[in-house]
Amino acid sequence: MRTYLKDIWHGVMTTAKGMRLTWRHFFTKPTTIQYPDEGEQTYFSPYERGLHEFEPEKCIVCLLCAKACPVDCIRIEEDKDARQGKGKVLTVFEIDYNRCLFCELCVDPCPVDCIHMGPQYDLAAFDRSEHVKIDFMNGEGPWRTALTSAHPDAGVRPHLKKRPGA
Amino acid sequence: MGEVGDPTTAATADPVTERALTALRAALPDAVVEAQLDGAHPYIGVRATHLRAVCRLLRDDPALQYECCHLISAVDWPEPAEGEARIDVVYHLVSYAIRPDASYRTRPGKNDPYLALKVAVPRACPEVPTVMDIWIGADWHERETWDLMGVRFTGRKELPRILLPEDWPGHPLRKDWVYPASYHGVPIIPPEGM
Amino acid sequence: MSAPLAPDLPDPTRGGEPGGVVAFHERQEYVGRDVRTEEMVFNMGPQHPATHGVLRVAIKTDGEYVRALQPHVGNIHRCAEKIGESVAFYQWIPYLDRMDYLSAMCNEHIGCMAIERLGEIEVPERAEYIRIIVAEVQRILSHLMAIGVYGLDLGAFTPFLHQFRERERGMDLLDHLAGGRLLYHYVRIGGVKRDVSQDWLDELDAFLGAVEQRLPEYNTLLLHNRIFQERTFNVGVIDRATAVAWGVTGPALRAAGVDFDCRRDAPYSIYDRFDFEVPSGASGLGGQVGDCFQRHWIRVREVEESIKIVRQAVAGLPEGPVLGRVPRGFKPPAGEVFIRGENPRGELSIYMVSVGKSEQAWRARCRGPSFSNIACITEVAEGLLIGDLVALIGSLDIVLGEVDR
Amino acid sequence: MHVDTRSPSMIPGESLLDPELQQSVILTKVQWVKDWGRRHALWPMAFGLACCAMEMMATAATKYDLDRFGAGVFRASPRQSDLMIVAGTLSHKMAPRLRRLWEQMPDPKYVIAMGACVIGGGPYSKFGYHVVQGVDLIVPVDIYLPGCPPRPEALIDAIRKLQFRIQERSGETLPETADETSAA
Repeated sequence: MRTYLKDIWHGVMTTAKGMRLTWRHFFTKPTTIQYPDEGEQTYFSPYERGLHEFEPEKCIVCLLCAKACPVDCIRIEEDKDARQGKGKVLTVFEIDYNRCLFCELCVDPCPVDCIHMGPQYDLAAFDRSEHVKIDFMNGEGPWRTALTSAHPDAGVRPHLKKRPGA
Repeated sequence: MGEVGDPTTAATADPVTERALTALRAALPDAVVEAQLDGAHPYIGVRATHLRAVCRLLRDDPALQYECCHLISAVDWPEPAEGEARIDVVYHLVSYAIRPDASYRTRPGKNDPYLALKVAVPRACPEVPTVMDIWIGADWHERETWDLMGVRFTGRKELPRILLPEDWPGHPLRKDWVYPASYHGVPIIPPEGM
Repeated sequence: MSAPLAPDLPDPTRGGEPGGVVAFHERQEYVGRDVRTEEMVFNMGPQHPATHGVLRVAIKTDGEYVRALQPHVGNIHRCAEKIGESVAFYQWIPYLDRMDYLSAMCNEHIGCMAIERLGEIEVPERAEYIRIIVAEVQRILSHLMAIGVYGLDLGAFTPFLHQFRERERGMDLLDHLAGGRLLYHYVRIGGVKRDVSQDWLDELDAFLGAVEQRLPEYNTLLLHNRIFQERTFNVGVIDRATAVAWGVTGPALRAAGVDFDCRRDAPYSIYDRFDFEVPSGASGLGGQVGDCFQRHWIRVREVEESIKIVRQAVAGLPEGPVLGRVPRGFKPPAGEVFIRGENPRGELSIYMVSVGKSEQAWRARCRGPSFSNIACITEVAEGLLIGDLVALIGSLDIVLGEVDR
Repeated sequence: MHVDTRSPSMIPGESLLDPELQQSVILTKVQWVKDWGRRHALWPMAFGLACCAMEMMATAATKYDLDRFGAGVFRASPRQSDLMIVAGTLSHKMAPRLRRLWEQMPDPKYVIAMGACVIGGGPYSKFGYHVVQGVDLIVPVDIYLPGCPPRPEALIDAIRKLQFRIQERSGETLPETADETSAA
């Protein structure tokens, strides 16, 4: 009987202790960020591995990025340069996000630094071919906005310190 | 490949493997086929027929006490440089009771006191006696080796597949395995050139 | 540093059952009575919240008691070994991340070490230190997840939400270095991808301080919680002989009383330069050595030790480059290598064979720690209550991604 | 395996009614209310398979709190849920179970394919013999979400797009903000 009552007492006490801890958090600043609303931004790395950014005018069609890809998701088609008679010109540069594993291996070997990875992440699509296969040469895909919003590389990262909820 | 007793390799020989080899040579003279004591991966080559005796000795010898079978893997050699096509079954054993002394541990690159056994079996008929009753942990490793590489472990009650479904065609880690076109109507896209 | 745990813990008062695991027909209250139940076989999983992924466990039950059990794995077999043979060495590193997705950095670290030893590549000193830092931060994150999810398994939702606060912070840290939140691909052959800045190190220090400060909070919610203790004391005992014979590694092995940690006893990388303790199962905590409680306690202790290691590594961080020279089209000479290292869940071993003059490995074999850890429940779970089975599987902290690879 | 690739969400639910009657003012309003309810009470099924499941948990946890969108009640049972977030790699061994669990879900049901593995094989599309090259070979998919793994923000974005999709047939279209908010 004594043990029984002691057990009850222990159970109540530990629960109370835990609940005290829980209730203390009722009065602290919430950790949750209001993500899609304006004003509060989530934390992004300056090296964020999101959707690729590609600068077609820089590309020299060396195919090194396509070779480095472990899943062959980069499709490049080239043509003879008609104006100069020699050299190659890029006609299709397509990344298949059905396969891409966002490993950044295509970025490293590029000799002219024309492909890098940007902070664009919201690729959700209703159709498998809509956003999921992106031809970087045509159209106004989401990668365009990513390109135009100049993204600072390393260096000053003031937002690392003041993060909501930290 | 450094043969035992070779004066040139004796200085860099791996003491853990050497100690086990000495014990094996003394107790089971014809079990050891070959031995490599230096290099990045020292091992002892063992005859498949003697494997169980070797393993039992390694486990029960109070100076060795390899009480854990850490890993069983198999390497497929369809066209080896010498000899006929074979599959190497590699056992990595670990002892928690007997630890190597400090001098061994400080040597760079050789600080891991594991013992590797290698059993070469013909590729046409890869059969190795089971060690499941010596180390119960070998059970799943043997099932996986059968599943992916097709090495049959004899002496077990049953040897079901572990990772792949029971009706999967072939053993995928064999070098000559071809990708099937589909499995139960769901297509498998094979890589180009396969 | 939080106060030592042992004095706070109340004595175990679990009725008259010393072992906890008593088979149904041997239980005192049923001996001599005619209690008949029918045996039933059913499946837990592969889609079940308590199996931590897609593990299917076929259980033969007798009432509420588990008579026999067989885990079935392979539901996310992702062909990591075949891919390792098919792609170039450097392309395999991102796949190592995906094997044990909760400890991606540790996987990369050990995988890169194996390839480096195969190709005899030197790693710069600074890169070695950074590797230790990120691997230990990853261990903290993984253990935090394990602590929180174990609470979830046992019915306590709060610790899960609390630990995610620190975990998100740590993930942001690694995200900042690597650009990914969960899978990093940060450790490369010959070093690491990027250097760390002073800002980052400051933020790291703040993170470690926060974890240290919050650990007692988690302990209030779980370790010192009477209900949690009742659920875990003397439940699912893996003793030394069982653990060793089944090849159990990591916290589960240490909880069983084997004082072995690869970082200390078979030091790889530069772990021999740091001073840290290896917690192993002790009998003074209540419960018994090798039970679920001890495994949980060891994870909490390991978080504390990891914080120590990170602090030492940050203090000793030398200057210099972070990425050594690796030739393009790297082709290591013919040879074999076997490396094992301590992951948060146990020992990850990689055995690689290269034939030389080839960009691909001839054979790339991995052994995830969870593979052996989960195998042993066949023996351990016999005689447990079904509710305790959940506690047992949760305390082993398996990740099915590396069981099936 | 032949599957109907049209999701039930795209098939008009009240086909028993007279088409003319369906256009009446009252029924349209009722339909709107029903869709509004559906949209804000998505109960996802915790179908975590691999890495992406961790990000799914992160989305449901403290920082991102999926409950703000009415989609945070993760259910373990398919019979209580109407949204299946397939997070992680789908293998051939698991595929029949996925199909079966999907069939157990009550209509209307929605599927989000989260992560590269699920939408098209992803990293395992080239050499992975045991990985299904896209979950849409097994069940119909409403939203494809690339990323390896996608960030929690991306999953929230996908759920919001799905919510607008549900409301769409009541005359509400996908607002511009859904695209704009995420341009970081």
